[in-house]
Amino acid sequence: MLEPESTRPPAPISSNGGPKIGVYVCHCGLNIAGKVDVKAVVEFAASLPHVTVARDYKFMCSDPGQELIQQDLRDGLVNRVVVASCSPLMHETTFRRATAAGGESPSHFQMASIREHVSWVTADGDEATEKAKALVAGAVRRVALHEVLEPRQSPVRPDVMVVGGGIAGIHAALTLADAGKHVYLVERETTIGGHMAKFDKTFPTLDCAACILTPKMSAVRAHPNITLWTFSDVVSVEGFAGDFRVRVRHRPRYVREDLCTGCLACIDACVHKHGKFDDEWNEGLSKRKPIYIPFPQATPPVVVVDRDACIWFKTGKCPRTCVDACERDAFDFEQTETYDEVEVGAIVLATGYRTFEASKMPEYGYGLYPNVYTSLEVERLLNAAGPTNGEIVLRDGSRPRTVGIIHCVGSRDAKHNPWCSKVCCMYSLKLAHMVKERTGAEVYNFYIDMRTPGKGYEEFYDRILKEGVHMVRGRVAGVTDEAASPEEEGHLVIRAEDTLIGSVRRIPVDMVILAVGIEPQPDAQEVRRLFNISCGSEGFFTERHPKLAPVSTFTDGIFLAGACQGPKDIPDSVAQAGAAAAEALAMIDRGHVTLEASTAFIDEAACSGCKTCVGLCPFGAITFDDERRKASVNEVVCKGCGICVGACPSGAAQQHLFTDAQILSEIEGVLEYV
Amino acid sequence: MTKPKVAFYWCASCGGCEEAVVDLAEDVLAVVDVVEIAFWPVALDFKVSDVEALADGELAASFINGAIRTSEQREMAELLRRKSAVVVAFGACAWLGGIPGLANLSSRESILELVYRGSPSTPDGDGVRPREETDVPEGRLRLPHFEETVHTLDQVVDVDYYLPGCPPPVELIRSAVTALVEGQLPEKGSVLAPDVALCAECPRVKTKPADLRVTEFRRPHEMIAEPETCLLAQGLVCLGPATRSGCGAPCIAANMPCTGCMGPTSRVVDYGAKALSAIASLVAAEEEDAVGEVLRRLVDPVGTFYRYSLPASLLHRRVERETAASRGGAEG
Amino acid sequence: MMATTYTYYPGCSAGGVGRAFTESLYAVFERLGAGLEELEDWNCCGATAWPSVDQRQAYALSARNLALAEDRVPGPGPVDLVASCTGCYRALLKAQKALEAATPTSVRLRDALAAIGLEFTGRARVRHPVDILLNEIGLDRIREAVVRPLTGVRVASYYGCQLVRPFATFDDSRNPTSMDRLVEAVGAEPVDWPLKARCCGGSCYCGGPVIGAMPEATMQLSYALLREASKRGADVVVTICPLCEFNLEGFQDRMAKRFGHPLDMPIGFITQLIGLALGIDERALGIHRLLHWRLPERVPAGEEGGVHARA
Amino acid sequence: MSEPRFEPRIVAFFCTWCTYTAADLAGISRMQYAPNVRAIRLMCSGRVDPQFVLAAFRDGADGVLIGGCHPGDCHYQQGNYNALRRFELLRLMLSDFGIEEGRLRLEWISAAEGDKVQRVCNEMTEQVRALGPLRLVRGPRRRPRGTSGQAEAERGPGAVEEAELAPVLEMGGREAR
Repeated sequence: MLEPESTRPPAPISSNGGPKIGVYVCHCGLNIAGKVDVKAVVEFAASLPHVTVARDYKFMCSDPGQELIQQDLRDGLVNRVVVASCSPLMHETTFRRATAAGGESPSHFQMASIREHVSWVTADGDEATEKAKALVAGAVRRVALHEVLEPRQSPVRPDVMVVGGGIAGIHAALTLADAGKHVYLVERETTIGGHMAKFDKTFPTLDCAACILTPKMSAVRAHPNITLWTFSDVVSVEGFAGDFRVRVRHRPRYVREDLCTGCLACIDACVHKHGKFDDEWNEGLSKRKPIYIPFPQATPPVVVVDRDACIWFKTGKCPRTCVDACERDAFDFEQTETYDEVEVGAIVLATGYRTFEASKMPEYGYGLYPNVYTSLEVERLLNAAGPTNGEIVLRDGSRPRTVGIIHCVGSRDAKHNPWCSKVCCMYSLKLAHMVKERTGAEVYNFYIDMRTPGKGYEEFYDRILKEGVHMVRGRVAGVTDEAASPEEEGHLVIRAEDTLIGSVRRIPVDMVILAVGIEPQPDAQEVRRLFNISCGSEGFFTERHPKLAPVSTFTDGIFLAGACQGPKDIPDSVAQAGAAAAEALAMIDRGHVTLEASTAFIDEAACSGCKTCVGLCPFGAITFDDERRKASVNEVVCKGCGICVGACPSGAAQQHLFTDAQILSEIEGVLEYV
Repeated sequence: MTKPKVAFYWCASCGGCEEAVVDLAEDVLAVVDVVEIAFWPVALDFKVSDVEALADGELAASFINGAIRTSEQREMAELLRRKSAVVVAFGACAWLGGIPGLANLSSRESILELVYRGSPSTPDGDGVRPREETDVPEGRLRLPHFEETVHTLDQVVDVDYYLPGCPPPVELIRSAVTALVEGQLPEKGSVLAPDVALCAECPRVKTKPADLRVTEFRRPHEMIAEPETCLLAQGLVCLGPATRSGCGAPCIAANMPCTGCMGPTSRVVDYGAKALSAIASLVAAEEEDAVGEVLRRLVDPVGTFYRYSLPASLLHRRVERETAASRGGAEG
Repeated sequence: MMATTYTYYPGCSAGGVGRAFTESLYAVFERLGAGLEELEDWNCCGATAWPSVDQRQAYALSARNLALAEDRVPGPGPVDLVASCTGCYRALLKAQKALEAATPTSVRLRDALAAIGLEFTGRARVRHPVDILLNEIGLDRIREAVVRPLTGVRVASYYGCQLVRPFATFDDSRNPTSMDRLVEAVGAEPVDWPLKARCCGGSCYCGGPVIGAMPEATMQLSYALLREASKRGADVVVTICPLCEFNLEGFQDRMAKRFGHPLDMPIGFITQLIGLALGIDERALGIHRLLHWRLPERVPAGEEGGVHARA
Repeated sequence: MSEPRFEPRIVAFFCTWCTYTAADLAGISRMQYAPNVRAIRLMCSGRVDPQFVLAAFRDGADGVLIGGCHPGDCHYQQGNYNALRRFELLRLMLSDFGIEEGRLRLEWISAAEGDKVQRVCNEMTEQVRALGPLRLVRGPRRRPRGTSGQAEAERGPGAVEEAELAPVLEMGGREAR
């Protein structure tokens, strides 16, 4: 009964013989030293308990900076390291490695963020210095209690899932499949191809989009290593890097994919003699039947029945001429949703974008004036497989003689999207060229700035200029049918300031094309929750680092490709898709991932078996042994949030690198001295 | 060989701890066989001068119960500390402040005002309050000073061991005395009770669901609890998960939830905060308003979570905004 | 229903060029069971040339009015401060936003208020009468109160610049419709026209298009509005800004001469139009102060008159 | 004007995925804000143990800020809900301790909301400044053994025990810095 207390916190003084803390204060050039009195922080640090070395250096993250730490460790001057520099999210890994390279456990390290949290956000130098001291004291106090942790590893499954079948997803899938990995490509539309499949030509080379895309689409379908699931979406993702369990829902087409040959006889046979429903693929510019295929090269070439439009589904009374027309007996009106669950090691997200909703800017008259079009609509008009077989005609069938293209619609606009959509200048030039080529119309481009950075892009702009397309530099104020002069009667008038000649212009046109910008998918927030990654408030997925980890996310094992991460043109999307595939391959071929260090653990002797923690774990990492009445944490499944630790009423649960004692000491530290 | 001398003393307490010693029943005789009781005002006629006459450290052990509120208690604690080799904080009040410690929710002034003037049972009179010094023909009478704040014993003197409980369970007292006599005491500062929470010895623990989510808290008087099922699972705020075991769960046996008199385990800094965290984590709701709705039924959170430990808590006492003003009033 | 009383900020134009607006506003609100109580000791809103000299001082002027309004109406609920002149409305609203932001300017403004013993706690909300009519009183109550529906009268609502810009608090900044909905509620027919929020040139008139700073620019802008309204078949143009009203109404003969096109467009305030439909006496509505006002012969319901907005 | 302005000290517990990242964003965007908030990084707001909040008050904080991901956005799915539950009960309890509501604040700040970090830190600093110093009678540092390890023995000169300083603290509290 009176034996010593059953549990002791981890001995503060580890096997390496008592804490000898080295504090290294980084100048970060002038980023820190320009505001914080680095010398004062060093002097202060030297006065703190257990601090044996306090130094400063211009750039701690540089090789000589890291070498300072390693030398002190090797010389036995220090056995715990505090670096006061940038955010731990920036360089914690760097300095942990340096600590390890110096022969010390990488967990004997703590960082104090005196750049992002101090020098960059504090106006007054003295106040910044005081705050920096407080944060350093917190780090010093806590690192004295850090325990030795061995890095743990977990194996990686070789299969990969790619979500989204646009050009980025297609390219990533093919790259991975060519490397011998099995790929599950999930696309929610009925065909892969994405936005690119809607375009007629691509800038700046003006090669035919279909000619370069459809072979890749066919390759996906034919590839032995690719399982293609269209009309499907991901409904749940569990697990962690190297071992994800993904559940995919397949929506019913009412036509069996394994039997349909894409002969389209059923469409001809449908009781609807003509299209009656808006054809989404053509942006509503044409009508389709209840049974349809988006476009001839759709992949897979399988028809789909629109349940909401089909007479059989609506009334149960239809001769079903479509079924009779099918030689393969592919129809199955009883089809329901089905599910698949697969285990993959990595996931590439290539969920793409949507275009700006032009009716949000009523001043441009979209939806008000019939001859105001979005660029995507014009892409369909230009497409030989589109609603007008490639003819540029107005709603009344006539050819426009003057066309105005308004750039930056919804982009670079404080009221709408502040970002540059990156592709609009180039595609507007492409549209200008094609409209002029096909109709001979006078074309006016209204731009704010002409942005053509890219190989061959500026040359393309030059070419369009020489073709005689008019360029008006200035933001368009509005599109109106108010005629101020007889010449304007019966036309749409584009009002814009021409900043190059310094006056307001009114240019009457027959057709207005709105170069709508790129936006995140409307369900981006749900998707990122599903995959547990982050995104900006606008909805573009956040990369782990904008420069150094542009295709990784904050969740290991999930990679980004294409415009879901931000506006991108086709070359960039393909390049990024290749990079994402390469990152996934690197992870798979390494064979293992390093697991979260800061997992929770339960001191078995101290556990009373109250089960408070068990139900709180979002990941089911805590199991309860009814026999022994003890809870325990599966540290492979644990993701290290510490919810259970915060709740454990008797302190039996703790979290590595975030023990109660460590955090309480940090609290004391940030308050005690300054 | 002389028997080791021991002292028992009570400070701010109810007397229950003294009862607990008496509850040793015939075992008291066994205790008296091995130790000499040098001071036990409740049971035996000793005077303070008897203690003062002892040499420093002459007492093998002093068992002090009750919290420290008055100058007399503080002086006695200091005296016994000086005279004792070992001081044992006996019971919840001495260890953590106990029920008297809840007085830290009120200021000294408001307590005196209520007791001597404001309370409905105080007859209208001249509003006199006891004075610390009164001159009478026979000389000057002195009353102990009533301090602003209730302290735990170890906030006043160095304490070697703690016996938890309100009062300490007989079994633990017996073990402690035995260990003392046999020189088997553990490391200084130990709490002489198992360092694991009460659920470990609760007969109902297996009926507690692993994913317990509470949608409505209830108070013991509002229901008759089902006698076999985990009380938390029935919506009663049972603090067993946060409280040391060693008591044998008598409250649970009486179908009443644990109120936490055995105090926290060694790994916990602030009993109330930890108990609060565990209870809050069980709330089923997720929306702010809904969470508030469930928690609203938790009447008197301080009294619930710090019933026995307010003076030992991190916050120690209620923050009095008008301390200076109220002090000024007290002098008048 | 309990009558709501709003705190009213008249501003300098209320007794001058906007007198008819003020009169009709009071009359219409009263008829609809809403009270207006003039803010005691109000001062200039600072919309004049102040902002270009010192934005903070301009804010401080408006801030005092907001704080006065809070001071006048006991808390804790919000205080609606109704400003009819759109210049005042915008200036007050801008100061409100400046006070609400967590910026050094806000701190300075609060310090300035403290120096005169006032405080802005965030209760004061600047509102425009159109906003109140639409969102507080409501179209239903207005429809019920109509005794003389203006059937067949084609009304072009002119919003001007400051009601919806830069802050579009209750309407779209590019395609506002709030007045059109009020017009519809009193039985008249709104004219859809693309120039309803286009500049009238009032800002550069500074004493009239003839002697002002940029007479030519002003004349062109105003003329385009009147011409388009008349082209779209409007019988009257109603507005909510004393300056727009003055500018559009006062110089029609000069514009006619300058552009060689006859002009005789009735201009009035939306509150006057509503007042007429509610059967309020013309004199109480200040109709006699208008230069061109007249309503057309009623067009029998069901028949279409005038040119349509869209072919 | 000679009296120095009271500079409150605020301890913040930020989850690493949202609020701490947002604070980094505020830094990268050079958004200036009050230097009074000292952030402690946790993996999740669900790790916030009410003991941390009380310890911060005890150790001299005038305010405590908890920052987590928006509801539904937690990197760990449930952590912020747990933070909310504990916060709500703690808030109820703190009022009984005479600690004003404005001294404890819970904010959902996503990784993209650097400006919200700026705003909340500024707001809270002003709010706590207006409330004045907490003037807690600092509970004597009696700890169950082992909770703070050897750091306990190495307490710096700034540490004050109630036993010695209680009268001073009760009368005036910490002086304005």
